[in-house]
Amino acid sequence: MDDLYRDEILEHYRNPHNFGTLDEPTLVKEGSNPLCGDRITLMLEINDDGTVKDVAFTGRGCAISQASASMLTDEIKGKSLTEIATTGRQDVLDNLGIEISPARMKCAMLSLETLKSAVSDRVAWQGKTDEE
Amino acid sequence: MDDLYRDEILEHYRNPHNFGTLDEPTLVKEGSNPLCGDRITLMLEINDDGTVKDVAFTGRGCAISQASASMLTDEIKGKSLTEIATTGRQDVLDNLGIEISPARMKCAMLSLETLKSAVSDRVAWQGKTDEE
Amino acid sequence: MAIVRALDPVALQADFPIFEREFRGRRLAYLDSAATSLKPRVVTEAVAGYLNNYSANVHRGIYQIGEEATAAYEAARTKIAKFIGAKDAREIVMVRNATEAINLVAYSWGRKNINKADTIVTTEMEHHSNIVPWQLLAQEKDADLEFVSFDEDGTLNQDSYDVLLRTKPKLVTFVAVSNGMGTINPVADMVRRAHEAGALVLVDGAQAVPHQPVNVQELDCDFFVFSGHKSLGPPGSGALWARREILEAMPPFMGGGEMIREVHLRHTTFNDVPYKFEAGTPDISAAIGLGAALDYLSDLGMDHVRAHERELVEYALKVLPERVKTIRIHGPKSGSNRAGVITFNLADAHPHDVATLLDREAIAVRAGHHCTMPLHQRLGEEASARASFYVYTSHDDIDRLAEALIKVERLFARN
Amino acid sequence: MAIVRALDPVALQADFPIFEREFRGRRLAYLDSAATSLKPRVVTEAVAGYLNNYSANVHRGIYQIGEEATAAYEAARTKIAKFIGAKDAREIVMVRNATEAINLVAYSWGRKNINKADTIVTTEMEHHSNIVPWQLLAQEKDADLEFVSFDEDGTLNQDSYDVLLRTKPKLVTFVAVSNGMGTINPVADMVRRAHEAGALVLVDGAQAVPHQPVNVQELDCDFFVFSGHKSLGPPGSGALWARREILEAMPPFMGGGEMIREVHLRHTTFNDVPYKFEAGTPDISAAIGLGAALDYLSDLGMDHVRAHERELVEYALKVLPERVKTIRIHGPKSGSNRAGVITFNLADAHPHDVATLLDREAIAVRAGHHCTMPLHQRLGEEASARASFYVYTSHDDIDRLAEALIKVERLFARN
Ligand SMILES: Cc1ncc(COP(=O)(O)O)c(C=O)c1O
Ligand SMILES: Cc1ncc(COP(=O)(O)O)c(C=O)c1O
Repeated sequence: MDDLYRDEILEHYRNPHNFGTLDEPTLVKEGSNPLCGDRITLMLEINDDGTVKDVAFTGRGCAISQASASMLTDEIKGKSLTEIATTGRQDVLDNLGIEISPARMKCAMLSLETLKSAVSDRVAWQGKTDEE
Repeated sequence: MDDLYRDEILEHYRNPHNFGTLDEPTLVKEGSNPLCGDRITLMLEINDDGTVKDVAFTGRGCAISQASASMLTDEIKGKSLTEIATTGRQDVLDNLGIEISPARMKCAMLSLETLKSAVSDRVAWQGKTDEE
Repeated sequence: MAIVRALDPVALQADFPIFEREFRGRRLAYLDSAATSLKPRVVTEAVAGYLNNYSANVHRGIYQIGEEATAAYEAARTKIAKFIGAKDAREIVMVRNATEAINLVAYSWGRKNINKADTIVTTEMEHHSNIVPWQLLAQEKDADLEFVSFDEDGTLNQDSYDVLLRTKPKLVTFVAVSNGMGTINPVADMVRRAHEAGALVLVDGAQAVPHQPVNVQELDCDFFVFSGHKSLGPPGSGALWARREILEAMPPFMGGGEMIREVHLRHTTFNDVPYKFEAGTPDISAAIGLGAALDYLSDLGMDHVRAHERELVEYALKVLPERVKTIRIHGPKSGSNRAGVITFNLADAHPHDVATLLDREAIAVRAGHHCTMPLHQRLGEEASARASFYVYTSHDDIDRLAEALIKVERLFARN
Repeated sequence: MAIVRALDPVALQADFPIFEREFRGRRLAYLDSAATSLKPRVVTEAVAGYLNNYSANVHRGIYQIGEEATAAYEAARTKIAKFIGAKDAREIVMVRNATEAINLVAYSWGRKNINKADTIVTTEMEHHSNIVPWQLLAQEKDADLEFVSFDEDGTLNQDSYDVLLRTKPKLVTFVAVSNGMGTINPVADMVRRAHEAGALVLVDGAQAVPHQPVNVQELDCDFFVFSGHKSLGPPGSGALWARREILEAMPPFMGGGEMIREVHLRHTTFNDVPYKFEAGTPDISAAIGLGAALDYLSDLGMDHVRAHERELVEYALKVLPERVKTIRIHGPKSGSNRAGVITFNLADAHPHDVATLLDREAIAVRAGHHCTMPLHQRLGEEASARASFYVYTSHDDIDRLAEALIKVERLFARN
């Protein structure tokens, strides 16, 4: 049993990076996993040049969802929204570096999917202002 | 195959007894078999003493339903409604004298059930007049 | 025979355990496949495999057999999607049978979209399952239900269809293939005209999916339904297909587990399609069995299945009237627009008696109205007998049928 | 052990083929029977027997395998009736699962009898399947849906129930046994009080039928539902029971074949109960499998099943807190009113992680909300882990669970 969850995962779970809220978020997005009840709230502060100035998340969940949120939020800091758009499921799995069974995939991907939908809201909204 | 339907059954089927209508029926009852669409209309003329003066039936159906109606109507002539009430499924099967599979039971019993419900209508109706 | 058949029914019989049984000393001539098909060994094995080795519930178990069950169940969904040419497995709602699928559409889409004085068009050759749900809906909504008639040759009267389309129906629905007469309807053409008239179209594919290639995208219909048990699969399996955007706009039908996103005392949000329409524990074993059945059919090739049945029905249309003097066969006169279904009456023997006497010869045919009372009313028959074919049906079965019918005729002859 | 158990789970394991499989070198400790049960060999054989040897449709075939299929299907109905103490097999409607049974009542009885401002009473410990259908109905009819709360000890608050009964609800519905906490509710007493208040009562017996003796006439309820797949039967089987006169007064739910008497273009008359509610080809194989499952359970004796599970849950309630330091077990503290269900949280490990890690030890438990989100809201937990027992569950399974949980605790300890 002990070999499944690497120490790094447990470390992120116990002390998640970027856990908390932002005072002036540009984007706030909630995500949830209907099958198990996991939830996450993601906040992003975006620079004028479209790069991520700061990011934070709250929410309860399992080690896998917490660790992946912790690692993902670390990784996107300073990146542009376009770069974020190219982040894929494999990146999340690489971060975790452990075997994720199909039933746990939703746990692993919750933060990524919430991030993606935050970014696409933003892009849709920008598209709209551009047109108007 | 030939041993299943006795000649007598086929004879009743080809030339059913009491097939037709009555001019002055005391009771008229329709019956149908929802699974296969067989129908029968049964007419009874009842004497004042409660015995069957005449009986007739119409309707299309298979050899088993036609033969059992033909035999049953023969049998009840002159009988009282009380005697008729005691006629049972076994009597019908005895009349037919052949093996009836469960799926064909409804065919065999259609005339009996129509008769029974005609008689119980009559009894209910008489009961009612008595009370009134 | 000169015709080259890619499909050898006698060889295939080895795949169906029931042919190992003896009935009055003979192999069963099963001529009731339109009611339900026999099952090849692989289907039973798939069902038994689930029940014996990984009988977990789906979608929620974080353990090995739960994941195995979910994977097998979702693989069945993907196989169904592929088999009927759906774009996306998420357009497949698993149901018990075609009947449930039609009722699902009537309750969910229908109660939302059909209003007072709206028209629904169906046909006089439908199975009761594609009549009664619309009668119930029309009654509830005070809507009109109209019926396309059919002609002497068993084909839908296309003029009557055009007249009804001019009433601008909201929904048009018809069988792809009639279980009552074997008629193969010109589905794609009828869908096109219904769309031009502004209607959505539901196609009842219960007799199409088992017997011919089907591609819902080519048919271009909006809803499509079928039953697994007529397609070599177990009872309890079947599917509703609908375009994704239509499914997404539909309110839920049954409420319960699996179809929800979040349940609160005062409000509930629903899951994505298709799960929104799959309340409660699904029939996992039947779905897995249907997947195996569709694999089996795909291996045979649906073109070959259709060619085989066309050849059989042409043979039957030829030999039965030649040999059985008093037979009246209903429906299309040619194999080109007729599936492997022969519905008939003998002059002097009632269909029930025909079926009983054929059973004595180990021949199984259906007798009655085959859940198509309006069709029979139109034919002017209270009941009929029906012989229907499938991949395991051989010429020998039809020959046995002909011989037995001759005996029945002889017995019943009014001499 | 000193306690005499009439039921030997380790011996029974030989009847369940899944225990012949190895999972990471070990026998499966299947602790998710509340989600669905494992299946004994006799059930698979009954299903396979139908599929292989007499796979005909029911109720209409005038030939040998049609009669065999009908007899087996109707025998299953009779077995169900007997198993739950119904007066008459005609009071048993065959459905896919408990969820469909509840929806059937909501759509048919509910839409006819529930009007604006009427009240329906349910509870906060219900499965989503006994909440969402009533939410949908209440929304459609503008009726009220009220919830009986439950207390710290996992039992329904009977004062809250009495208060709600004073609103004169038309329908009261509750679980006989909670799948979320194992609570065994005082059904007969609650039914009596509901009747005094003038309500009809639907009992969700999904977790009662598999695990304890049930007699609907003694409970005196009006509707009773359960699923076959939790009772050793295949998925796709289950039943609605209702008093005959109630069933007879109910309008049809789904329309189609089998449920009709006569179909005409402009009107239709319906079949007798229970067939009026069984539209389309039923799940024949699942029903037959359920019949075999109930035979198996009857042979064991439901008293013995309950005694076995009570003994197990008492053992678990004792040893788990002793050995697993950070465990919080929800629900009743005693085996007297608790079924074989242990729902719990560990202080530092999330239930998903618990389930994943247990799976590595070949122990299957459920993690999540178990389709009881309102119950979990009340417990103040987003999710929980659940170990649930059945006839094949042994002390060894619980010991393995305890040991594995200790390992999980050790791994997750915040040191
Ligand atoms: C108490 C209770 N009610 C209803 C259900 C729903 O059962 P099914 O999914 O078989 O319809 C369940 C199953 O989890 C249950 O435990
Ligand atoms: C054309 C057609 N539609 C619908 C049905 C109903 O199928 P099921 O009973 O599987 O729901 C049938 C089956 O007889 C059929 O032939």
